[in-house]
Amino acid sequence: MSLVRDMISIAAVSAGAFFFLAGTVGLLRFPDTLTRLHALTKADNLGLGLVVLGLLPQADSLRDALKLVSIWLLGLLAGATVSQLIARAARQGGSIR
Amino acid sequence: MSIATAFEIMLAAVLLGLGIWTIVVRETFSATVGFVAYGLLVALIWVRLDAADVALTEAAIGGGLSGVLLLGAAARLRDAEPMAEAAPGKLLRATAAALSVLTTATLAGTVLLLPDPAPSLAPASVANAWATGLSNPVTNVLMAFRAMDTMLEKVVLVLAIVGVWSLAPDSAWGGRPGPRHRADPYGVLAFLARLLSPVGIVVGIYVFWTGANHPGGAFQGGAILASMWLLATMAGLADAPPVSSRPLRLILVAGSGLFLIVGLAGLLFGAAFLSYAPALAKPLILGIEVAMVLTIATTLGLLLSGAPERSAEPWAP
Amino acid sequence: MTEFLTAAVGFILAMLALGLVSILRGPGDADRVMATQLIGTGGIAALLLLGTVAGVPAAVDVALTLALLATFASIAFVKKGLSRFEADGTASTENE
Amino acid sequence: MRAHVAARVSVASRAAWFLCLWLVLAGATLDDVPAAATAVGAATWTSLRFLAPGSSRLSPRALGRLVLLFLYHSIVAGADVARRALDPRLPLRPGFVAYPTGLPPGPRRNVFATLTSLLPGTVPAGDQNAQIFYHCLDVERPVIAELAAEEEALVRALYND
Repeated sequence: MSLVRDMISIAAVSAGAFFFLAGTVGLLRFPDTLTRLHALTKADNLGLGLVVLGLLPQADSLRDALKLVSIWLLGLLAGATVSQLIARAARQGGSIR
Repeated sequence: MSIATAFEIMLAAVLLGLGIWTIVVRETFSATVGFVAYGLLVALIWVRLDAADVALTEAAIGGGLSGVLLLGAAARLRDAEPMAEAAPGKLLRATAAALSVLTTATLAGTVLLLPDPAPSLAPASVANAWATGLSNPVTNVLMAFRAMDTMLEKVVLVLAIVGVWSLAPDSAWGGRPGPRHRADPYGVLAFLARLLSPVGIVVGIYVFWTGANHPGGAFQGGAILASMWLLATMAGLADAPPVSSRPLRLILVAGSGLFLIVGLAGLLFGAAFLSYAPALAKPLILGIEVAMVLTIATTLGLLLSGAPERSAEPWAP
Repeated sequence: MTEFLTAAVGFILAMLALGLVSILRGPGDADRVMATQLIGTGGIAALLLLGTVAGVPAAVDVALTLALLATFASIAFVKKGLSRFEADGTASTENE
Repeated sequence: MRAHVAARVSVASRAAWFLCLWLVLAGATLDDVPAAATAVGAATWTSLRFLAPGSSRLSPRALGRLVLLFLYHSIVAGADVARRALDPRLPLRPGFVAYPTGLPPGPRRNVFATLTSLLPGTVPAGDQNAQIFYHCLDVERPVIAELAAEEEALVRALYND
């Protein structure tokens, strides 16, 4: 039982770490501000989501698990908002570098 | 070398590198962004050192308020940069460098010369926790064993707000602080403020309340509440009250005022200034903390808003 | 399990260090602010992992606070930091 | 009269959400009652001040579908961006696409824009009249159709008034 839980944790956290890698690489490699924004918010929020998913089996109680999920939801809201704010600014700023 | 040690060395190296870069980089805005990231990493280190209370303070202040303050200041400075082009002289720079090296050397020397084990009052404060009925040792130190420091800290907050307000031009005295924020009511920012502010209020009150027994407390909770107020203000949903408002001024002095009254009562009826009767310790501390969280949230919010610069005319969103 | 999670923290931290390169390099202010956002999210993930590894339950509260305030640097940037791109120097795109 | 009842239901449901949040954060202890009451009261008051109670009805089944669609899209989004970022040839065809939306400006359009900012390769970058401008990583993908599917699911779940 504990083995199954650990396997889920390892798989999900590894996948999350992979998306952090992808997000960072995208931030470094994509050619302009708007494309970099895609890399940041998408891969990054998924990275956090998978890390949270991986920690759920390790949580002591249902309350702790729900707390982790609410942190992910807050992170999603933050990521979605920031991407819109910066995208708006970049589009109207025109030649934002 | 275990994984944990490697991790710690890496964390320290990254932090040190970022710190040096923040000092060396020329552009104010870049340095500020670097400093915000630095704060995030410092919070990680505090958790690693088992100092969750400090980590929480760093997250609450560094994550929200100080980032807004510093980035705003950097934007203002950038507009003024062409005027302040004159670089500091060689002598000034050498003196600053020498002072920094001296401070670092003193700190390093002090840490290295500490006896082993280092002197600590931690066991004493944990052993006496029964006297207050609160189980978070940090809150015990802040509110009971070293209550004097905390009270004076609240006085400093009052002085800080007096300092900021004194920058107001005569014509605006008594008016509302800071610029009037207007945002698209259907914009993303307003949407975020509508959703996030109530959630932040629950989180802020939770962080304050849990401080009695777990990491947290009035300062962290107050900082979160102030951030939510600031968010609503920046989104154009709320506005700062005029500085002439009497309820506002009462709130600003509530924390230090109540602290002082309780302290004097201790002098009159109890053993010493700021001594609590054991039976009343917990309710008294709680009462002071409630007053403090209001004062801290209001003061931090107003400090961020700046000096009064508009008339006190009522404001319609 | 603890070793694995510690290694995961280390990996995410290495990603943060790479993200720092983006703060150093820029080239624009928007890129720097985006890198802070990445470091913020990574920091939240690292805190959650660290809290589980080191058995510090309060790390979750620290992560919660960071998640709640994660947008602030970007908002400050959008509100004030755009003066370089705008003629009047004070307005932001969110302002009317 | 009916609007009055609906508003009361809205107040109660918001208070219930904030109470749930408090219980998740702090747990259920009798000592916490004053703080919990203050927190829920203050949050509900703020929430009602900032966001007037809506008239829409929630459809739980459609909401479940929306959540599943959203999770599926998030995973596809992340995988797609990750693939492009790690591909040595960097296959990007970035550009703007104008999407005609049926949602009125305001919270509903905001919710839609926020949800779709997590779709594969799209970021909303402002709107005008009945159009939302999306920046896309690859303009040759069927972006408009995907957005329309998402909008339909959202309307069914939350806004079927």
